[in-house]
Amino acid sequence: MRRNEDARLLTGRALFVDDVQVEGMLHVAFLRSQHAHACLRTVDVAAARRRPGVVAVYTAADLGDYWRPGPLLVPPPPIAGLVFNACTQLPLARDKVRHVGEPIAMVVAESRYLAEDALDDVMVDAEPLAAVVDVEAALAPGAPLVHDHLPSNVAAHVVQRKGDYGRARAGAHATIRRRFRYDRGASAAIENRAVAAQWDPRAEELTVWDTTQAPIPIRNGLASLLGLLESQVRVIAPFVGGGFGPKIMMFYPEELLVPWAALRLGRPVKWTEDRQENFYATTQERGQVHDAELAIARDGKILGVRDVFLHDTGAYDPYGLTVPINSQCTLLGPYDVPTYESEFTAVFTNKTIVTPVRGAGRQHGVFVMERLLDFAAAELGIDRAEIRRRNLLRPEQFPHNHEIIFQDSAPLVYDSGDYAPALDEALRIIGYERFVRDEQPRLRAAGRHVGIGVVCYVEGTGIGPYEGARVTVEPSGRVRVATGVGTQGQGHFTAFAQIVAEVLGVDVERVHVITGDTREFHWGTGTFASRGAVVAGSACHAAALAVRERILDVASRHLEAAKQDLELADGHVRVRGAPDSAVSLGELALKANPLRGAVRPGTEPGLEATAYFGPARGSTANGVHAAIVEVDPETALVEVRRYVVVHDSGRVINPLLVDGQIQGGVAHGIGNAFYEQLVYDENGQLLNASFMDYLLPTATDVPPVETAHRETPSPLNPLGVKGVGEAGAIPTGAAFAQAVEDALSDYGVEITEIPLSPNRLFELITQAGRGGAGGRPKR
Amino acid sequence: MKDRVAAQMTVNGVPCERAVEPRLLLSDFLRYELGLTGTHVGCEHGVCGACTVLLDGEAVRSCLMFAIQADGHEVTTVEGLAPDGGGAGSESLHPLQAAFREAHALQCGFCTPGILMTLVPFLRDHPSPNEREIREALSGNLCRCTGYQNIVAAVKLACDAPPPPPPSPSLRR
Amino acid sequence: MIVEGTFTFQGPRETVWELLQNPDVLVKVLPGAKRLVRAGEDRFDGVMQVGVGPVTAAEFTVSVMLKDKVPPQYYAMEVDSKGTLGFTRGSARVALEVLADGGTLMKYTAELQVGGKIAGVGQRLLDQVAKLMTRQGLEALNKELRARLAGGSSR
Amino acid sequence: MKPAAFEYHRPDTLDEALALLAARAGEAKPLAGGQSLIPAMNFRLARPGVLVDLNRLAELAYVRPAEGGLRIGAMTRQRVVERSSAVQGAAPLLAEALPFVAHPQIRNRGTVGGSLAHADPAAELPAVMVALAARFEARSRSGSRTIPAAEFFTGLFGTALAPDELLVEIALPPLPARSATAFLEVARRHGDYALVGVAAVVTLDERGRCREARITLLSVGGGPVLAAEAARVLAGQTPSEDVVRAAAEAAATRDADPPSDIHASAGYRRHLAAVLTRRALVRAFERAGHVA
Repeated sequence: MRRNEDARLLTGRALFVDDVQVEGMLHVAFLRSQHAHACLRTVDVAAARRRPGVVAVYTAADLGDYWRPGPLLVPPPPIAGLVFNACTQLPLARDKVRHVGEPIAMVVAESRYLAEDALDDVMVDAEPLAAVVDVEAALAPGAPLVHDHLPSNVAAHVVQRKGDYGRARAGAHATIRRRFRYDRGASAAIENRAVAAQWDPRAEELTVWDTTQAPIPIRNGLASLLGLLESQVRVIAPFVGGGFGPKIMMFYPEELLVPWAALRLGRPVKWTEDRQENFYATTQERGQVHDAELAIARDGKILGVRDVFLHDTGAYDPYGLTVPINSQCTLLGPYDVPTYESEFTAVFTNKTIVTPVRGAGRQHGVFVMERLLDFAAAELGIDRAEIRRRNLLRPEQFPHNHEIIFQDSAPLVYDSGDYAPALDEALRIIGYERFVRDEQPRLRAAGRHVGIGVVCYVEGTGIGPYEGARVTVEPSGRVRVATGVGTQGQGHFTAFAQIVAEVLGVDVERVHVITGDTREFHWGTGTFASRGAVVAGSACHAAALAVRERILDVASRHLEAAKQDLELADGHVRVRGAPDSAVSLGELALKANPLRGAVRPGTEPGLEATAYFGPARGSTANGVHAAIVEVDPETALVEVRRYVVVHDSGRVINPLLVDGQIQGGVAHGIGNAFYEQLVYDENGQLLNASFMDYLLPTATDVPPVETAHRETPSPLNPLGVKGVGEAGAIPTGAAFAQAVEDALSDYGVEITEIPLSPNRLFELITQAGRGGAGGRPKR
Repeated sequence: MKDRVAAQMTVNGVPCERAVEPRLLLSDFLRYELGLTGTHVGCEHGVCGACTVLLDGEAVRSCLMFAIQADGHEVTTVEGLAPDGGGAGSESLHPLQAAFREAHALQCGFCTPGILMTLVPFLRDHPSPNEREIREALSGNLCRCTGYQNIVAAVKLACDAPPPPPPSPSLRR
Repeated sequence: MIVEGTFTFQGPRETVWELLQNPDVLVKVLPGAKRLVRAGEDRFDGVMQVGVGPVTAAEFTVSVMLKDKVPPQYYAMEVDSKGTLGFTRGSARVALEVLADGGTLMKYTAELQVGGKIAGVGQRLLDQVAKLMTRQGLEALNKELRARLAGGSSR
Repeated sequence: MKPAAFEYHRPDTLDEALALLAARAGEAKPLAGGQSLIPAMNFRLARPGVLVDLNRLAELAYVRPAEGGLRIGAMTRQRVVERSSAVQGAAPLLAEALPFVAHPQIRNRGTVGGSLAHADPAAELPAVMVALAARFEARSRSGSRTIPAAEFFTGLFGTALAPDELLVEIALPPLPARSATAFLEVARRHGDYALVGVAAVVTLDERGRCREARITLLSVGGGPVLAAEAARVLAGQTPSEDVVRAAAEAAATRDADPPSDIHASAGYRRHLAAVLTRRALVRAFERAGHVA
């Protein structure tokens, strides 16, 4: 199955936002804060304004009424006792800067080169303040405050409970207690963000090209802020070079300011983020510290979990509690956990804003649970795979209600699943038994340090509220599908085409999908939370079914045959058993749109239908990752020898696309586990704001991923599908930690943190070995 | 000499001449002066590889060269790979492009042009590479979507395919 | 970042002290210093141009405040600098001890914050640059000291 | 990330280039392959007022066998050197180290002389040149001089070149008989700056004892570090496991003074220096025909 979009991408014809060039276009550069935390005294832009080639320079003061904090994008779910302090980001800093890279002034010039020249002319007088960096220190009495109007740096506090953990603990054979850390990472899409805007005074229409995952909410928001009709604003998310979360409807300062400047100046304006800006200004994820405890029975059955964690939300919290609630809910994994007590505090710090990045906090929960099970297995003398098997939910336990609230404000209920066979299949593919029994002892005897890791996970996917699609059969017989979600490489052009092609009996290549242009379709939310195929795919399916009905109506009259006797195939409708009766969909489309004569009252023209789909709640995918690694204890370098993923995302529309999502996710996960860490110093300065020092895994760092699929359909949508966009990235850290720990078992290294750089692993080996450079094996 | 300087070069087989400011990066020149926006820019410090083009047939980072330095040279961009610039059908793709499409070696497609331009001279010099060599050849190009696996598969597929005819003058050696 | 160390000057403590308080001397010995003027009793303002490796001609405005002076044996200072490439803020403690051979032992500890572009893309080199500039400055000062003792300035 | 404006010159001959450097000494920055300079300019960390582009100096691009060794023009692309059979034959250490220098796209453009004159403490080529006892020819309008590699590197990004001087040629002497070399490094990813790297040249005497060892380490100091203490441990010794281990310890603890950064603490670097020195020596001695 070839992708419909590939020819354009492979030949350089695909349009990305930065490719938009319009006569007279102006270019923007932002002056950004060098300080993590400072009072802004004065911002003097007079010299910058005088520089030749500079058209305008704006500060907060120049924005007038347009200056206002951004919207709260995701209000917190209805959880009893929840505390949430909303502090959303500002278009340009006014009195205070709260993280390095926060925009202070906007320079508009004839070229980006000139705009950057003018940044040097802007004089900022800032009084540095002590920075809030560490989440624990942030909560200490007397800590400096990120937001002065709040009594502390607490952004939110949430407690969720299931059953009585205290009682479960009292009856436990053992309790396993550890502190876990999972540090920050960048989404690092290879395409940086970009926004271009053009006001057409004749049509009175504003066109905005935006690297967003959610063009419709951006259109609606911009129209409202700029005082325009929604129909006067057209937002286009053309080809987008990777999203991974931060390109969601953030209403980033740049997203608000570029259209504003285009209107104000009456000239097209473009800003393209450079890589350095991306490290400061695009949202980030992954800073949590968990204190977790597992109560376990002698036979390895989980009795309960208690977890108290701190979540670093950065300087503002426009995205609400999605990330920590994902961590909280995903921790339970595929397991039968009778009691659960989870408490988190989200903390403001002087760092870049935290919002979902591929996995969106789920990996933190999985890491905590999987590591606790590993330590429990060791303590109880139970095999690591076996302790998991004993705790997996059984098929008859679905739908399974975990009795807590998920990020979509609905109760956390798993729709369907069949977990044990996935574990067995992963063990079989990686050869777990043979490895543990024969291979590992043999290699160890030869002085090699190899280890295996096997971890399970679930992924809440495909949440609401809804998406829509319009399907149209054109007179050419080709089919147009328009939907509102943006696409960032997932293959929606092909997956949606497949869904529609199957219903209408046409060739996939005859189905033309349009996404991400609000002029084509303007109801919907966006691409996030592994929901594109589930929610928009289901809407495409529903619209295609409605069009099919119309096709059958028109064909039935035309062919004078009963609808039930008709069949759709190869772009034609024919009477079953009468091949000569075939009439093409194109002909029927013409008949459905007569230009003369009368139609029956109530007839709608054309072969077209629009439909919407909104799931009652998210569907829960699941899977197992297994890895074999080899560690060189002398250099602390780790090589991944094999990586197996068994994934169940319900019905698979296109295995090629699903495998692609998983392979990319695993690469992202390996990055998080071993290479990628945003390193902030104690003053809130990011120390690796470039691809020289922020290390994305390359082709030599990522192993081939062996994948297998299981298909337990979701009852929550007609296609039976579940999402897959984040699955590869979620359990990777946990699998990696277990495998490395296993490889170094004779050193007694315990891994409770991710990412794990060679430098850190060297420290752990040295500490475990106690003395001797690089440590020495215990046995 | 801060003013514009004349630069004459052949891009995708077509001679062109422009007056450029010396500081104009080759990547920006190709994208904004010539409108060849298939060459993408991902980091502008030579790490991501998205901007890779051929200079006299060899892969270079176009963000680490000034346009004026291409004066007198031949530049090939992704637009110059397919025989007719890549029309609608797959028959007009370069064999490597066709293999990428066949093996699902791209997702968002942003890094893809740079990867293609890295691989074209690599395959010229290594007509039947092994997996290790392919991965090392790719290690100067970042891809966030694919995990590289299908890119490696596409290279293997392209090696099995019949050798490409010289698609543009600048690819001939 | 912490920069600490010791340095031995070939000259008496009083002279070392005097040189360390003299902006006209400091402007000569501090790497990249272009200007340094006394802006108050214990305050110097100036401009430095730092060039190490790929970083060429990064200009910083600098202000230095001397504190807790105990002539000729101890002082502390606060140093602030800023420029388009970033900023540094730091405090240093400097102690001078008389050595038996007539020389002077300096013990210094500086705590330095670095921000902006130099922190974001220069981390690999910060440690080494700080050490290098400290050493260059102290060696130049020692040279100046010996020149003075020999009866003239080094120029 | 766009470079600041500069005045641009592209001389066609070396003489023209030297004249420009002389006329604008202190102001003009030579531009060789630009694979370190241009990123720094894009970040605006580097803002040279005047660039003298050396890329038209075809006269400085060559690899020539000479006196049993090699002469390499400073503007020879790294990729050309890497692929040169003359280099593989006469300077296998250089051929072994070059694939560690970034990526092919960078080496297609990057030059040998540019990398040496840039003198990054984490760069491979300076360490290799010091280990091979290369001799550099520097030229200015007022003449030319030869600088031994070990004296060329003067500390963090520092070289012995005067502002009006250009590095024009690198001469590699032939390896003495019964010599062998090895290059090893540890980097976070393929092509990254090494956390630590080691270049080793060992020469045995007729009785299989170590006559001379030139070991240089990179990324453990301000420039390439010639491990003199390690060499002393090896001198005159039969290269046993214990001797090699002792030499590696000496290199790590007495020769190296490694810095800390976010990727590797000084302690980790020191440890790696010992491990890599040991491994490089073992490999070099094996190649020299010595079986421990």
